Amino acid sequence: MVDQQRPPAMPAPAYDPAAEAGWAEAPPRMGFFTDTSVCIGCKACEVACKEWNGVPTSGLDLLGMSYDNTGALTANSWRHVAFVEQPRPAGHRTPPFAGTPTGDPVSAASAARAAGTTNPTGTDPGLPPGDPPAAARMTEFLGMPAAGPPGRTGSADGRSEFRWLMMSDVCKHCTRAGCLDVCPTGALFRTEFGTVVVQEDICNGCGYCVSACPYGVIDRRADDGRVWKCTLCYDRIGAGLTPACAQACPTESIQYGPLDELRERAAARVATLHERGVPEARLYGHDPDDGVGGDGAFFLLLDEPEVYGLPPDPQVTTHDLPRMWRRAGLAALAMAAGAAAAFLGGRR
Amino acid sequence: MANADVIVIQGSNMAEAHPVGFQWVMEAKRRGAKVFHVDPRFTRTSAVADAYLPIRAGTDIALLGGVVNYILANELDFREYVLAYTNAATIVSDEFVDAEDADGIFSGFDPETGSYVQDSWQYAGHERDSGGGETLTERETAAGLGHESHGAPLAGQVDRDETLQHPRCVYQILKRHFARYTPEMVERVCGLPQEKFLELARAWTENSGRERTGCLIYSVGWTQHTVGVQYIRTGAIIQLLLGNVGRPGGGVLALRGHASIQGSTDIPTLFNLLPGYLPMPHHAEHPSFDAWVNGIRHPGQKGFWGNARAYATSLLKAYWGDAATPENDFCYGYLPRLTGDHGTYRQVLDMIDGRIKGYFLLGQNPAVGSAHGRAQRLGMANLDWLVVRDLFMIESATFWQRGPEVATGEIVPEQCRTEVFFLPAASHVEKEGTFTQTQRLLQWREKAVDPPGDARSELWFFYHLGRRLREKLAGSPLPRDRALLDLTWDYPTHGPDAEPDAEAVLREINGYDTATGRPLSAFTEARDDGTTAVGCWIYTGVYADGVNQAARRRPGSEQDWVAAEWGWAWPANRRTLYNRASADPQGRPWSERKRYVWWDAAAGRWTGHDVPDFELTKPPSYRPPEGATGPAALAGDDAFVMQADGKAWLYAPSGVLDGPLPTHYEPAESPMRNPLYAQQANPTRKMYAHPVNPTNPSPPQEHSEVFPYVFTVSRLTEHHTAGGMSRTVRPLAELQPEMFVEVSPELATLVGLTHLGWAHLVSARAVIEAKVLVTDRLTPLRVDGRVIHQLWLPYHFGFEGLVTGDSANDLFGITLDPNVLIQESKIGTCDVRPGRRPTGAALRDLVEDYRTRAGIVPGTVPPAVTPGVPTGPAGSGGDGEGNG
Amino acid sequence: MNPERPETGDRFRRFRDQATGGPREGRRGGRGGEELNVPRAEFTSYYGRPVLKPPVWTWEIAAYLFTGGLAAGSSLLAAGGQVTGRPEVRRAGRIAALGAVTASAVLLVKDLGRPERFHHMLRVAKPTSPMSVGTWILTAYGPAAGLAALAEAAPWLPERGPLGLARRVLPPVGRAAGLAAAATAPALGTYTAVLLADTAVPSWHEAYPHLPLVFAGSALASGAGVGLLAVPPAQAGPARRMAMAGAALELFAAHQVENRLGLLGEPYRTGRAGRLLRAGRALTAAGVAGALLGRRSRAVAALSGAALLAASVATRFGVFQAGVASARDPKYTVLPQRERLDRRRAAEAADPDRWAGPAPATEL
Amino acid sequence: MGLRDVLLGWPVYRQLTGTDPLGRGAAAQSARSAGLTARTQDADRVARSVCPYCAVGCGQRVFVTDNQVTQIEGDPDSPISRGRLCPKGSASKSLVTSPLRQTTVRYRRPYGTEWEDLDLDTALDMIADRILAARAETWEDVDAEGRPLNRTLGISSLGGATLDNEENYLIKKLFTAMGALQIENQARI
Repeated sequence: MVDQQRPPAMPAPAYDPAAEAGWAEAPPRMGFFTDTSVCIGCKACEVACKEWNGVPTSGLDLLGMSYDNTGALTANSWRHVAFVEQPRPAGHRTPPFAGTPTGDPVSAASAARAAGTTNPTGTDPGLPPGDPPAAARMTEFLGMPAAGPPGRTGSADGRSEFRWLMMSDVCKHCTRAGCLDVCPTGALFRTEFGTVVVQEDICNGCGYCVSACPYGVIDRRADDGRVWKCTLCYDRIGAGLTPACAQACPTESIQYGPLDELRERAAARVATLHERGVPEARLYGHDPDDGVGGDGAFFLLLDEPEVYGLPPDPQVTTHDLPRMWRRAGLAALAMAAGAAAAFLGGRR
Repeated sequence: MANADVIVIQGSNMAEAHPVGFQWVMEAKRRGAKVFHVDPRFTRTSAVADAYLPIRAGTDIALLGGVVNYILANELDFREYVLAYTNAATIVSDEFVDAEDADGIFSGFDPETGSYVQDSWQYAGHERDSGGGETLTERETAAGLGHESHGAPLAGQVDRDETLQHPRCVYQILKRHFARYTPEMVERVCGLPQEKFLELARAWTENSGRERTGCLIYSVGWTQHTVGVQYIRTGAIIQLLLGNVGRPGGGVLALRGHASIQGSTDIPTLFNLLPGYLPMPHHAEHPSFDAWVNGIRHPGQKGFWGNARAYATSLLKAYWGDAATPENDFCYGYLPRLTGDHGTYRQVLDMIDGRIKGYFLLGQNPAVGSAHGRAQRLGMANLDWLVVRDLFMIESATFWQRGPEVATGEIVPEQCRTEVFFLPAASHVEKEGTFTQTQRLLQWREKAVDPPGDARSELWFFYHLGRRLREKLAGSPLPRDRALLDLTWDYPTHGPDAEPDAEAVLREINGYDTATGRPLSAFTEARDDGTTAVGCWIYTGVYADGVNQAARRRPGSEQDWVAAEWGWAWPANRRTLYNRASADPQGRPWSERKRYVWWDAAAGRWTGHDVPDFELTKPPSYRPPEGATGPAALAGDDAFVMQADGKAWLYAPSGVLDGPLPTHYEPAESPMRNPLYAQQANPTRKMYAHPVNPTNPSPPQEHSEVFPYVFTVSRLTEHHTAGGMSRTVRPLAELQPEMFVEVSPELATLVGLTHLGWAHLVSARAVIEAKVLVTDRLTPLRVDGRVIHQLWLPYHFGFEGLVTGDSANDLFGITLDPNVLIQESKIGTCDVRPGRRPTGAALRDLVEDYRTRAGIVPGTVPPAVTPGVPTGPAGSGGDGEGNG
Repeated sequence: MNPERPETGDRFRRFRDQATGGPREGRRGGRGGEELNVPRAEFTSYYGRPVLKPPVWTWEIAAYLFTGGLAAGSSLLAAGGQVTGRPEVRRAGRIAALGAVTASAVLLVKDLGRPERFHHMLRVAKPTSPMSVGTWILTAYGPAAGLAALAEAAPWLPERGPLGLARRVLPPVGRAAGLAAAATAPALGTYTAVLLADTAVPSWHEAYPHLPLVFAGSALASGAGVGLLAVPPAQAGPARRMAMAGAALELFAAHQVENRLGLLGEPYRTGRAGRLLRAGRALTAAGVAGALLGRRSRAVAALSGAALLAASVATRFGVFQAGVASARDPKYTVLPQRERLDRRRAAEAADPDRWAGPAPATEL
Repeated sequence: MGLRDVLLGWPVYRQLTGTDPLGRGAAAQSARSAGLTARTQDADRVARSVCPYCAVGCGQRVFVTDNQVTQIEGDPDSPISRGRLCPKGSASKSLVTSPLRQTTVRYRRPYGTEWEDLDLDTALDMIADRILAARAETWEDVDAEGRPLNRTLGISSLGGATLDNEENYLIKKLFTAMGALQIENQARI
């Protein structure tokens, strides 16, 4: 949940999901903080994750989504580095292309074509089909759909603004995890570290979690039947090691550690960036009061979440479950009453 | 790098090609440093840089010259540093004529040989005795840098004007040379708006001086040009003027591309060098041992090359052991001699002409990695035998069966006579040994597992091959076989495969006392009387005290930021060269913030965070006695201990073959006329007039518009060089699965390309196809009134492996830089057309059609000197009538 | 680029507010009466890719929604027949219930990625998982419906011997089982609605207040359909009334779903889902009309029974398709959430202290 | 596993009796998950190595179990890389264990159209013979003016930048002694 207005209030006494899930004297809750302002899009995280967890191939297809040929978080890619080329200002930096002759922006058009790569792209399972018209609007400046984005005057005197956003996406390990709540077999469980892990020896592939995840992370692997996602290297952190992606990340864009510490560090980093003239830096998923109770893996973004494919205000579905049961109860009563009336009513 | 206050990355895409090294740029950025990236294309480095400067490929000297001009025009140089440590004050000969005054050609140009006679470049009064002379031999034997790294021949004292006012002092010559490189000229030549250029110049100068340092980072983006060495020279001049060399957070850092490419030039599998940068003897210049040694040490000059006789003798003792005696000049007679250019491209053309019988490929893939892929493959198709040692079945092993030329019918397997042996190689975890990384650091790798099946290390292959050759030649009376039979070749072996002991070889490289076998601890212990044997003198110390220093693994967290106890850096474990310059002439650190190495008067020795690059006990006040030579001749403030005059060279009287000062020349293939000089391209560039090697026409030649677009080539993070070690690895192949070309939206609309559609690119050598990525990251540039379109290609793809594609290097021809004979493969001109390329014979017809339309006559090369440019008679001061 | 540059989304709000005449104050809970007539607002997405993963379920689950409802409806019918002494109705209901619950079991197991691990469903009992609750409901309902149907076979058993004993014991056991099945039937009929609603699929989640009622009505109607089909018109009075009750419930709730969800109601009205739901409504109406008019003719009753069954199938598949469609288009995820976020921010800006953020999720 | 154990192990029972009534954590954990540990912990040995790709020289730790490389990751002790790796370095395990790696000698006879097998020792011998033949055929003792040349221009070699210093040293020493001075490597490409 993007939250800028409210000063980063002192975090309320953290609701500790591990303790809540029955872990006596659980260790401090561990998580990821991904600072996308220092990400260089090298994809070491994607490779390190696959090497450690033996994740099978996610397909050999040029997707045309800038340098992203993985496409999305799927059962075969538990880390996904997103690339967004935008003709928009990049914090305090001088416009890269000021004064060079230019024509229309291409980001929208190339995005629409890239969205068209929906035929089975080999990243089976799960690369969701794209919607070309939606993609065509990829870099429209929010609120000014008609006019071209700033700087891209389209006239001969020059384009100016440009920036290239990169972000390593991963499972959010939500405090209130939809996938965990709805799992009917207990395959998904809350570990003592407060992370959410699929137990491959239990999962029977019912697929309920896939629909319950508000971020579209967890996914069923076609030829295997079970669902797979990031385990925050449950085996490594159990042995006191650092998750493979966090250790490999060359610029420490991915930071692993106790969640409280990470939240403080993140708040300080945002403040530093604002001082240094990068006002668009904002945290995402850090706020314990958001719709999923805050994420175990949260981010520092440089644009609206949906530009990266993230939901702007995710809400764990079980938030409304009590009301749902009440409505179902009413319906059940209505049903029983209807049946009873049917029999008691008429004579014959 | 982390201590830098400004970082300029040019001719390098560090975040993509050296990502883990890039953490130190991010560290500097976190501490407030400003990062500049200068590149024809907005890359992942530009994405996190503070400022990105688009530039026309091939015009780096115009930009850097502009910075030099900005510094000198505004007197922003670090004056004390420049006066004390550079040759700014030295007076140059009056015979010298600058290129500014001669249409872009310096004095001393000999049109017949296309090379310079350097007498007129020397310091005043040393025109005849400083060993200038003709440089044709140097160019042919890539020995240009021989002088530079050995210190150019320079005898006795030189005239200096400390006020820097003398019209012929280096400072004034530099000022006049770059006077025309104004911000307007930079915008006109590079297509870079003035205010962006001034932002760079301001930041670079403001962050230099006593309190602040800036570092300059480059890699093959600079070296692979016909003026590559001059790019680096200009960068060095800027860093010297601003006093950034030898200081923490300063310096000129080359980022090298392979795990041990630095090692493979220190202990060179190169034709022109012997280990420790001793030159391979030349048949005419080095007939005798003394001539060879004096050619290296240049009697009478200062600097550490003075001990060259000891290094040379010790090398010969290491090679031929007891057989090498003072009487037979330590078997100097056994060494083969150079007669001219034996570089890899000369060899490939000789292969095509059938002059070469056998070819070894040792972990290299020229069919994709070298320029002019077609020539590489045609050459290999005309050998007697080819031995390929690699981890995977690379393109250079299967060209005869699946190469592009098989498809076009130029190579018919049934008629291709090359006998090919493919021997599997051991990977880096299946053998032990040292890599030398880009900061000259040797790191020992422990062996994890045995190599699978028949895979073996090169150590195994060459040791046993040598043993077998010596067995077959045992008892041979022929003199030519003596060299092999007298070789010291008895290394201990171990393990099931009889693997030679790498540590024994490292001990020989380090050097030992022939009598006791004690490993030497420093190269100063080498003797010229045959009592020491040293495989590579600059590596002496790697086995100091009989301990493998390269295997030291003291954790970085337990050391200071120099981390001297991790691995071992040559020379003498020094991490920053010329660090004497981090202290002022009196030996005091320039500033507390940049304290690095300083003179400890109490202890009477140099000390600091690093091994001082100076004789430990020589005080700053020391002045050499009259007539002293070698190290003894170095004064207390001669920080550049390898140079013949102990000073850093803003002006290079010799050692660089294409001019004492960097001059902007257009690349060999350019769509533009040189806006600065009448001379279009580097007049001393090395060209091959072979039928297989046509060159695209450039102005003022006719038909240059047949290839109107500029293309450049570089790396992706996800792939590695020719792709042999990444297109065969699934997690990497997935990340960049297809060959693509990046074009700007303007070029796409101009030519009719669509995103994710196909395009094919044509040059005089070949036509290749690639998927199109239309991106805002490339932009056309307004250059001298014209709009120039640039496009970019990754060069990793070939026809083998999990993901395949056409090779970008097929487009390039073979034109080399004169100093080190590196090919120009960072810039070329081409045509681009929508759709896939033709196949089969139709492909050859398309290329042929382009050649005829471009008016290319097979077997000819463009004129080295642009017609109409006057070249004064060799050696005399030309009276060129003003600049062109 | 000056530091006080307006926050990126700011222009969007000014544009939207000026376009829609003031911030839209949707009523809490009641989901705002009139349609959220935001102009086809622009939104960004990652190359047009959906934010969510579309459900991995296939037609088997949609079919299960129908068979589950049918089983529930039939058990109620059977219990009604049992209690009010209509053996024809009871027998038809019980047999239909057994058939439907068996089909349900087969469909559910077949849809699993690892069918051989279907018993893992009984590994835990999680109130937070409607599918876990549903599994336990099925575990209770299944044997009861089975026993009830078995009891129908009592008359064909021989007199003496162990089977004879079974012959005597079955009818009372059948009656108890019938009542037990009827007791769990309403839960079986409506839990599937909670199962769909308790997902992140926008249109399913948004419809949680009305979906149970749709499924309840549909279940009743399909139960009534069985009655109309299998029971002579004379005894089919209750079936007719049940059909009317069911249809009424379903039509009312379906209307709510299609019109009270604003943008998220769109998938129920458009595309394949829209066609299916409209067909369902038409068939329901025809079925009920047929039931009322054709009191006497066996053929018309049967026909209307079939229509009711078909209607139930169409409705279930329609609801299923609508959900999948809403997960595929990023618009249905991004816009409502952006809307909710902006509304909350506006409210926070209005009186920061009152608003403590969204009602903290119930401490589940 | 007696019936009693089955009951005790049944998560529903653990839900009712344990600290996790909703079955979302401790109760739902399977025996396998409880026993999970990192494979690097029980490796037979760890080799300290250096990445084979670019020249930054990042430290690598190579974990070996039953003579198989099971993991290659960054070496946190390295002052150069601080335990980090790029995508290529991180893929080192897939590189050294790639199924595409050649492990047998392959031979293509002149004018042949297919690869054939050849044992290593025979190959070494054939190569040695060919070297000596080519060397003899193209040997140059002296130049036109009688000055020594001591060389053959009939043999070329390319490669060295990806090899160890010790390997480069033996290659240069052997080729120089053979008079084959046409050896080059990537440093000039």
